[in-house]
Amino acid sequence: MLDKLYRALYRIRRVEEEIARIYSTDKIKSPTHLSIGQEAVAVGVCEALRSTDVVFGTYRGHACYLAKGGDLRKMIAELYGKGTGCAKGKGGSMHLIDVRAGVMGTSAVVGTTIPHAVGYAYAMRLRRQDTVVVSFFGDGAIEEGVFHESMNFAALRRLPIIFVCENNSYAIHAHQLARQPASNIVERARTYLIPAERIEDNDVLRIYGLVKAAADEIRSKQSGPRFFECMTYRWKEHVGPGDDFDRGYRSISEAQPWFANDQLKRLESLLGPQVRERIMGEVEVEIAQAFQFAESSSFPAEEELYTDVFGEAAQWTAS
Amino acid sequence: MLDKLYRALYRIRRVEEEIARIYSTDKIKSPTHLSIGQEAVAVGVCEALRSTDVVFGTYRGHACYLAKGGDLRKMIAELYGKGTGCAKGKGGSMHLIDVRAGVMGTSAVVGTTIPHAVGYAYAMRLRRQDTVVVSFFGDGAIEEGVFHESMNFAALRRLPIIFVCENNSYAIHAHQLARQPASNIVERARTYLIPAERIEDNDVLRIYGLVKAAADEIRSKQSGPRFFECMTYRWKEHVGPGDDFDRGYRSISEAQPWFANDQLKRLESLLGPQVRERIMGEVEVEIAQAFQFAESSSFPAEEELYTDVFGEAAQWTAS
Amino acid sequence: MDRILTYAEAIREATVQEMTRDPSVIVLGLGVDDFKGLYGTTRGLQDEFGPERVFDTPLSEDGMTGVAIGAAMAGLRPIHVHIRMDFVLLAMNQIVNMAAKARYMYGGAVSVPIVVRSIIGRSWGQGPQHSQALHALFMHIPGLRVVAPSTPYDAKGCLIMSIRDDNPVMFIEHRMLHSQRGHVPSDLYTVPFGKARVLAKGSDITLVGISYMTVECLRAQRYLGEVGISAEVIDPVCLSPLDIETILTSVKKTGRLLVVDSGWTVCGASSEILAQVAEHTQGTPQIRWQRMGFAPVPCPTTKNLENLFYPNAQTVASTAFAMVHDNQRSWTPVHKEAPEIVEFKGPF
Amino acid sequence: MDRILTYAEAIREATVQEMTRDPSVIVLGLGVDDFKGLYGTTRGLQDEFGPERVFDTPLSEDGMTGVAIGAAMAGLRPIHVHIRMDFVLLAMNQIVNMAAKARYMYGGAVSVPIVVRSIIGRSWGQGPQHSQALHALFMHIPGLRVVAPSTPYDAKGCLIMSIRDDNPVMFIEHRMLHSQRGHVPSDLYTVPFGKARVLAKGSDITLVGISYMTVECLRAQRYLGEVGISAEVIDPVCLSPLDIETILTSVKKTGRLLVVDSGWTVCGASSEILAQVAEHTQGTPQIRWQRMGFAPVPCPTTKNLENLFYPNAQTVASTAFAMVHDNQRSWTPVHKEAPEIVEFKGPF
Ligand SMILES: Cc1ncc(C[n+]2csc(CCOP(=O)(O)OP(=O)(O)O)c2C)c(N)n1
Ligand SMILES: Cc1ncc(C[n+]2csc(CCOP(=O)(O)OP(=O)(O)O)c2C)c(N)n1
Ligand SMILES: [Mg+2]
Ligand SMILES: [Mg+2]
Repeated sequence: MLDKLYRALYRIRRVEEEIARIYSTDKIKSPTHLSIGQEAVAVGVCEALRSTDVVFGTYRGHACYLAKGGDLRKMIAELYGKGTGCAKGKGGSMHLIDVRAGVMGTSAVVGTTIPHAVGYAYAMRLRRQDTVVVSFFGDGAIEEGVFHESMNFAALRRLPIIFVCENNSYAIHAHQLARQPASNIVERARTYLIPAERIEDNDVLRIYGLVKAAADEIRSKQSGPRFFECMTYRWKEHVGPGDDFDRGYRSISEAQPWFANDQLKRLESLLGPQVRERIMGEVEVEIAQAFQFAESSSFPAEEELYTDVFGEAAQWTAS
Repeated sequence: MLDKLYRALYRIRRVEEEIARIYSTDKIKSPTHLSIGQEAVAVGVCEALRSTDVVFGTYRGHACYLAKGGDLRKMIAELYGKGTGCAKGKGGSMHLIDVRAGVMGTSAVVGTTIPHAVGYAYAMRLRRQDTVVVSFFGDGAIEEGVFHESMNFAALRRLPIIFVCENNSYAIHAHQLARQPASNIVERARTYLIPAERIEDNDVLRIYGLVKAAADEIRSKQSGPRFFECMTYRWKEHVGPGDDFDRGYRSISEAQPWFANDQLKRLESLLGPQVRERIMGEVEVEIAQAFQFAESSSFPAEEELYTDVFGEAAQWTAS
Repeated sequence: MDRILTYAEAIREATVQEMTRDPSVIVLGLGVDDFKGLYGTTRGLQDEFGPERVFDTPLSEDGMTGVAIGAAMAGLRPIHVHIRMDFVLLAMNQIVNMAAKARYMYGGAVSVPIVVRSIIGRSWGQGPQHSQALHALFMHIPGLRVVAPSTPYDAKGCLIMSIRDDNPVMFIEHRMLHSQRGHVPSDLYTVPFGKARVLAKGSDITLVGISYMTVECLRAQRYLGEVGISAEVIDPVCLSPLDIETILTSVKKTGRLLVVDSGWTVCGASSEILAQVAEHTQGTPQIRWQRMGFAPVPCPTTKNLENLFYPNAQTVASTAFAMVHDNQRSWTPVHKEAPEIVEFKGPF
Repeated sequence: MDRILTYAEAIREATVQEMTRDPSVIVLGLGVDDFKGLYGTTRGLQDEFGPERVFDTPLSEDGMTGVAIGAAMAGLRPIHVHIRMDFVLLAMNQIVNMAAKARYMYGGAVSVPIVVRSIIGRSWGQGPQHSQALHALFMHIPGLRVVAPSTPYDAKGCLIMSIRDDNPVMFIEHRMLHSQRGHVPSDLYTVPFGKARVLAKGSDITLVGISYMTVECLRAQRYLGEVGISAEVIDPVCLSPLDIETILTSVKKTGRLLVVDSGWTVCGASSEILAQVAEHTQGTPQIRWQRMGFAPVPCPTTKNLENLFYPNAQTVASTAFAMVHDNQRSWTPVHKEAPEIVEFKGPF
């Protein structure tokens, strides 16, 4: 397990570092939100899921996409705007999807995918499938009314969903306490009688363990939703590849404990050097290939402007 | 005080009974939602306010409008669609307003006036006025996301507002527990650190006392919002003048304790017969005059179709 | 087999038949399970298909629209019903930012086959917030289908089409149509999107009525017939995609177009139809065109102003008469209030 | 005194001057207090006017719009800023059901003097949910003013007008306009609603550009000049109320109308303008008209498709050229990407 978690963390970190590096070349022509520092949440959660389980994420969605098994080559191609991208280049970094891997989409409008996850869970329950659905969102998203509407319905119908709040204390440059009267998002969930837990330290093993237990319980007991508020920290600026500790809205001293508690380093230290190096090597090859794939792919043909607007239910048009 | 409360309760009850009686004549040509049975909440709250305080209500707003001092004649004229109505006939029963009395509007779209009350309170705080603002809404309205958005902002900025949830257990024909996982609306407020209380028994004196204390505290200590969940019961059908205990969604036995606990009867028994009869007599005259006023008023002139769409800030057009 | 059904019954029948045929069809919305049954359109459905497939929702239009979208992504075909279109304004973010765009922005990877049924229109002093017809807002957005059938036949066929379609469909019903009666086959059939219907043939002027306004246009057509004017009446049925060909063919024949909308005119369906006709017929000097719709104000509640707010058979006939006579003559038929408007006093 | 300012600076200056003059003016919105300052338009305002009059909000577009409305009812004049118009979809209920209707449905008893500033448009792969221009949705609704100034001069004057107006105003800024420079008087002045501007005189064709498209129309006008075509360029400035007279006068002179919108065409501003012109000029066979706007699809993120999605100076010139030559000839100027588009890579 440790090596799987390590690989997942390392892979996401390195992919995003590469994205950050390449960003200045303008090959990626779109706003891009990095998860560096927050990978433990996506990894802890997604490793605890089955491949048939489903996740919905946000515009800060690289980690969630990759952790859940999304195709790396298609992701990089998507960022490059290539026709081989997971959304044919039409979506870009903020609209990743990989249905095969159970990544059902990420969206640029805050909060919008939360009810989708609930609706997906509704369908799973109706169909008596034991899929567990996860909804990822930030500490800002919970200020949108739809968050409450979604929790209320999920709790009312006892749906198989795990809500995961990635609380990095900021929405763009505004601290949580400048937007909410208290830092108590778990409490909101509890008023819907949803069992809710706050994990303070970005601990990937703890997240993994708790989510695994929750998913098992949802599956075995058909119990209702669960909620996790995962405290974490964004190392980079809100959007783009740079650092922004000099911009006045947060201090590097606030970040230091999070740097020190880097889950990647932590697992690194728990693994033997051989395992580590094998994983690093494999991942680096994969990443190089993915960027190579993106580079060498073509932009979508001009006709693609007009495709994918509507789909046809071919089986019915005859009737 | 008792006589004031009694007068207010009696007046609202009798006005609505008259509305119910007249409704079958089709003089009121618009959906009308009666508060019969729920008057104690509006009365208890509004009697605890100053005339300069401000309330925002819902489409079930007759009680709130009258309790806060809204002009009865203009209200009945409004229901009749007359040009002398409080909204010139353009609004009807669901859009009562009396700015002079601090009734700042009622709306037909559930939940829409909640943030208005918060915004009004913001303006009062900014202007250093000691106005207290009250927002009335139902147990259904709290399912709308905007309720949470409004509470969050009011709590964050510690605004001079009292939230009053008139919990009559139903939204149209759906019971609260068919819409929410638990009956614990006060708990929602508490997660915003808003002091919140649930009043179980429609007790007009208790409501009055608690709201008065809350308003005093807001005024004297510039403290933040307060929340009251007032359990109450609607005697009539959701919309229209009839009874509906035969429609299957609720039973008369559920209603019986509320009938027995009628606050109007309760206060009646606490007052001497002379006081009671004087009040009754005065109120009946006022009501008769109000309906007479409505009857004899004219419908708005045809040109009125096009007025009140835009207003002009006359003082500025010169610059 | 053809029978006479009301528009409301036709909608209910389409729903029942599709739910029977396809277990992925579900119905949700405020009040869909209650005894009033949304003008009867959902009455008894929950008894028939159970509370998992037919359910009332909390008062959460935005969230429940998102729930429907998510369920659709998982393979269900939700029909989300709103008793008033005014409430759909709460769900614009999900409809416009997600439902209309999901397929495109995810490169074709997902479908969002939801039907958003919403009821528009006049009746018994609904007032400014309970009567709006906002189909134009949805016509503006690529990725959405918008249908507004006006007959029981089309109501059934369009609803079946909408349910089976793999895209988000805004299905718009005028409250004054629910009681209209007409032939409805008992079997399952679809009415295709993008095909207008010529409801009455005529040679002097083309009346295009949208939703309930087709009923008033047909009445106007009869009034006009009495004064020797032959009006052709067209119902676009589907507003997006719009069948401009059928309208064009008619206008080229009659030389006159009057578009009558059950909504506002500015940036409305009537402006779009007029603009398309004008684009396609430029250089044809004899063609005349005009629009009618709501007065450019919020809808007043009081009856006498409300009567002025809406177009009706008389004002349509009178406007058409003036157009046919190059505004040189005027005439208005005697005003008779439409029976469905007189009769309706709820339930709401 | 005239100085050269950017459009963003003009907006900021109008805000500062109005806030100084009138203590009831407040500014709220996500990020209005941050160091990026919404493209500089709100930079430093909080330092100057304090955190009670200039404040960041929670992520609650619907609720905060309601808060602004309530504050306006209490006598404040809130300016609510949205960094992207796409997010305003969350506030449609408050804007359409309350702000636009409050005065009317309350019989004139209240005013709702709010300004909703929202930023539209293209730049650096904003994609389907971060680039929409939805002014047509608001034009459709009576009770709202809709302005979309395209020059720094008008940005300042219109914003002052919007703040002082007693009605809800949708104030629309295209992201690619913020860096545009122009003369801006330092004193306070208002640009009245409902007055279009002729930005360039011409005799062969009338180009009406909406928001940023005026910039592209002016470029097109220069290209067309090089091939001997004299184009008149009109900026409506205000979309609701719309000054159709100025456009009509021009079209009657040039005989040709090309409306170029920074939005979709169906039920859009361009269809409304075309419809009104067509209504007013019926029977004039020589007049030609056409619309351009977004491709009828969600906006793709990848650059090569995005380039096809938007009209630009070249496609406008080429379309105008064909119109002037009755579609008998075609020509396209060499494609040069607009400098503001090339240069912009954030901050977002
Ligand atoms: C509805 C909406 N409002 C505003 C924005 C602008 N915006 C983009 S990201 C963001 C902050 C979100 O914060 P949070 O949910 O905590 O996520 P994080 O970025 O911290 O991962 C905001 C306000 C948006 N995209 N959507
Ligand atoms: C946004 C919105 N959704 C739905 C409706 C339809 N509707 C009218 S009243 C009502 C129930 C409201 O219940 P509650 O808030 O408890 O108030 P009550 O009627 O019990 O006083 C509903 C759903 C509406 N008016 N507005
Ligand atoms: Mg955050
Ligand atoms: Mg209730």
